[in-house]
Amino acid sequence: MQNQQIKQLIEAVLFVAETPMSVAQLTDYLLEHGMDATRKIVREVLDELQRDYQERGVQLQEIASGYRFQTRAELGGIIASLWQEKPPRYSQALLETLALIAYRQPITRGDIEEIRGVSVSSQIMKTLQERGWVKVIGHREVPGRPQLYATTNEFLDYFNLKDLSELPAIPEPPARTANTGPVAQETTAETATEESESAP
Amino acid sequence: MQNQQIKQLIEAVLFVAETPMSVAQLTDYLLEHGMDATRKIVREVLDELQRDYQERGVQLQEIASGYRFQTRAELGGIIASLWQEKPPRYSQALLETLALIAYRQPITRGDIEEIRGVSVSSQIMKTLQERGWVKVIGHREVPGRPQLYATTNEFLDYFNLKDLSELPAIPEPPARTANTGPVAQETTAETATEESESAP
Amino acid sequence: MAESTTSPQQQSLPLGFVRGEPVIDKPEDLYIPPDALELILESFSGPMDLLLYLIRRQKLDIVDLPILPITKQYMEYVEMMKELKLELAADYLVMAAMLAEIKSRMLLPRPPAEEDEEADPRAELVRRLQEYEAIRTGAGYLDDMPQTERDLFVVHADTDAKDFVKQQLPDVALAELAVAFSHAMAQAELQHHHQIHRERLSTRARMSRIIDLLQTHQRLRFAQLFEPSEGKQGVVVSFLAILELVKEALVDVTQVDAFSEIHISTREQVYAESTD
Repeated sequence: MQNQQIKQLIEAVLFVAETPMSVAQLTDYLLEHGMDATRKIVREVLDELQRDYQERGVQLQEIASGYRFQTRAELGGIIASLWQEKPPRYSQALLETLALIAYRQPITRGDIEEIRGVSVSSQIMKTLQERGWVKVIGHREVPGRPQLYATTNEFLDYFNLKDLSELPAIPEPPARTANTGPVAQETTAETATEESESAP
Repeated sequence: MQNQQIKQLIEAVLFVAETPMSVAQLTDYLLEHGMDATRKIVREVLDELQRDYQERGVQLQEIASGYRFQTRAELGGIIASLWQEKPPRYSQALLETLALIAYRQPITRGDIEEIRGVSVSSQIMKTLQERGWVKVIGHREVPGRPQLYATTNEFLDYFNLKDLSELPAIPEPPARTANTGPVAQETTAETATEESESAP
Repeated sequence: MAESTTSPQQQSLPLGFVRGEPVIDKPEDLYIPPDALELILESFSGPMDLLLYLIRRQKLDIVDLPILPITKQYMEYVEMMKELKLELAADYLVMAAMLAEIKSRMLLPRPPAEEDEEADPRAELVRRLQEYEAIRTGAGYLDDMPQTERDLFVVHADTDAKDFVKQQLPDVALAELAVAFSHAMAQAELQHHHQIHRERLSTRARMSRIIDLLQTHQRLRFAQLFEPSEGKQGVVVSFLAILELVKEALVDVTQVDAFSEIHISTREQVYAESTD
């Protein structure tokens, strides 16, 4: 009975402890609580526990600093999904920057900023390069020698494209003929397309 | 073999999950990982695990929000001494307030004050709500629309209960004398809650 | 004072509790040191607790509450509390007033015409005492339940699983890219009020390729940039790309003599040579 209790206690303590516990620590702990324990007994109990958990989902593992319970190694990959978060989404700013590089390459950051009317954050350029979709292919020889960006083969691979000509055609910018009123100017590309489609 | 793996996986997941996991959650988890699981299978595995751990230092416990592994209750005192801090103790006033909410929910602060004969300290209500044991579930439709309090699943989890019916019974509230006022409303609310709670 | 730290244990017949500890039997006896008395008085969780304590101490029946002696004893305690300037007094005074009222109603002769149902003046108090006693029992049950952090501890196993967690990268659909582009262009249209021409993609792509080639070959012969297999259209695209690159000041085109070989080099290259 005494032994049964020592075993239960060691088991519980190992599961509760935040750090691995050594044979010496466990023995001291038992002695402090008035239990008749020796290192030999503790070692025997640990061996027994290791055998008990052999085929279980968690196992008693001895590592440098002592013993701890941990999940079975083969399960790691599956269990990982407990912490797997949904992939984040890219911002509209990033997507537009990428689109401009794809459709207007080679292009400088200044060009992108001019078209988008806002400054492009370094973080966006860094993200696109880390993702391997965009690279610097040279400099434009103007004052400041701005870097020229282009898309990569990885970009084509990701979007399953053979080459850039396979990028989807984009709606023509709204026409600005002389007799179109001020409204036509302000319509977005999308509505412009609809208009041209509905026109006979 | 498949079953052996499901069992190991459920065991491991319960040991690493940050919160208790319900049968439904575990089943979904297994299905997501391409395992052929049903709630029935999961329930059987959980039963089996509960038996496996019957005599061990840790046990698989079903509480309100699901299943969790916890230390054997008899070992509590010894294990608590692993930490320097004393386990929390709650005052008689707090326990009486909590007992009133647990046994007589839904209940207003006014009801609590009437039975206990003292005004309820805001500190106590704050502590109970911060611990997540008590929440406001609505208002009683009388002048002033006092808030109605009830206990939560966290309360049940903390006190190692699956549902309120597991609390030891206390005498029913004695009937009020005939000439006391607006009570009828209250009793209907109470029975309604009990009904909905007993339904699984 | 030291007593207050000893661990509480419920007695079989509790008379009253000081923070869960059973209270000594005769607090009104004068030999109790004032400190202890204060401790005891402070420990009642309210007037109901005190009242219940007084009833239980004398083994009285709640249902047939002898209101006179109880009121008297209760008032003695309240007086003590006042003397000790305990803050609790207000709630206790409300109870004192209630007891006094019940007492006076009991002293009044009952009108004979009253119904049987006419309430005993004590009925309401008795009901509250019974309910309070039930709740005290419930509080005791709660305290006895195995509590997380006191009697049992939620356990966790270590896991290397977190090492397997991959940082998920956002997905982008091709259509999103086209939409983003047309959105950016529409914005530009609104902002700049100038016409933006649709460019031949292949020209742009070819421009990138030429610059890419120039990264590895410092100079390229003009003819190297044309791939006969691409046909007439390919030649035109390459030519347009070169013109565009010159226009954008990205490359230099040099020809030593008329009809001699034309060379393409990056501006950078020219710059580097001239400064050497």
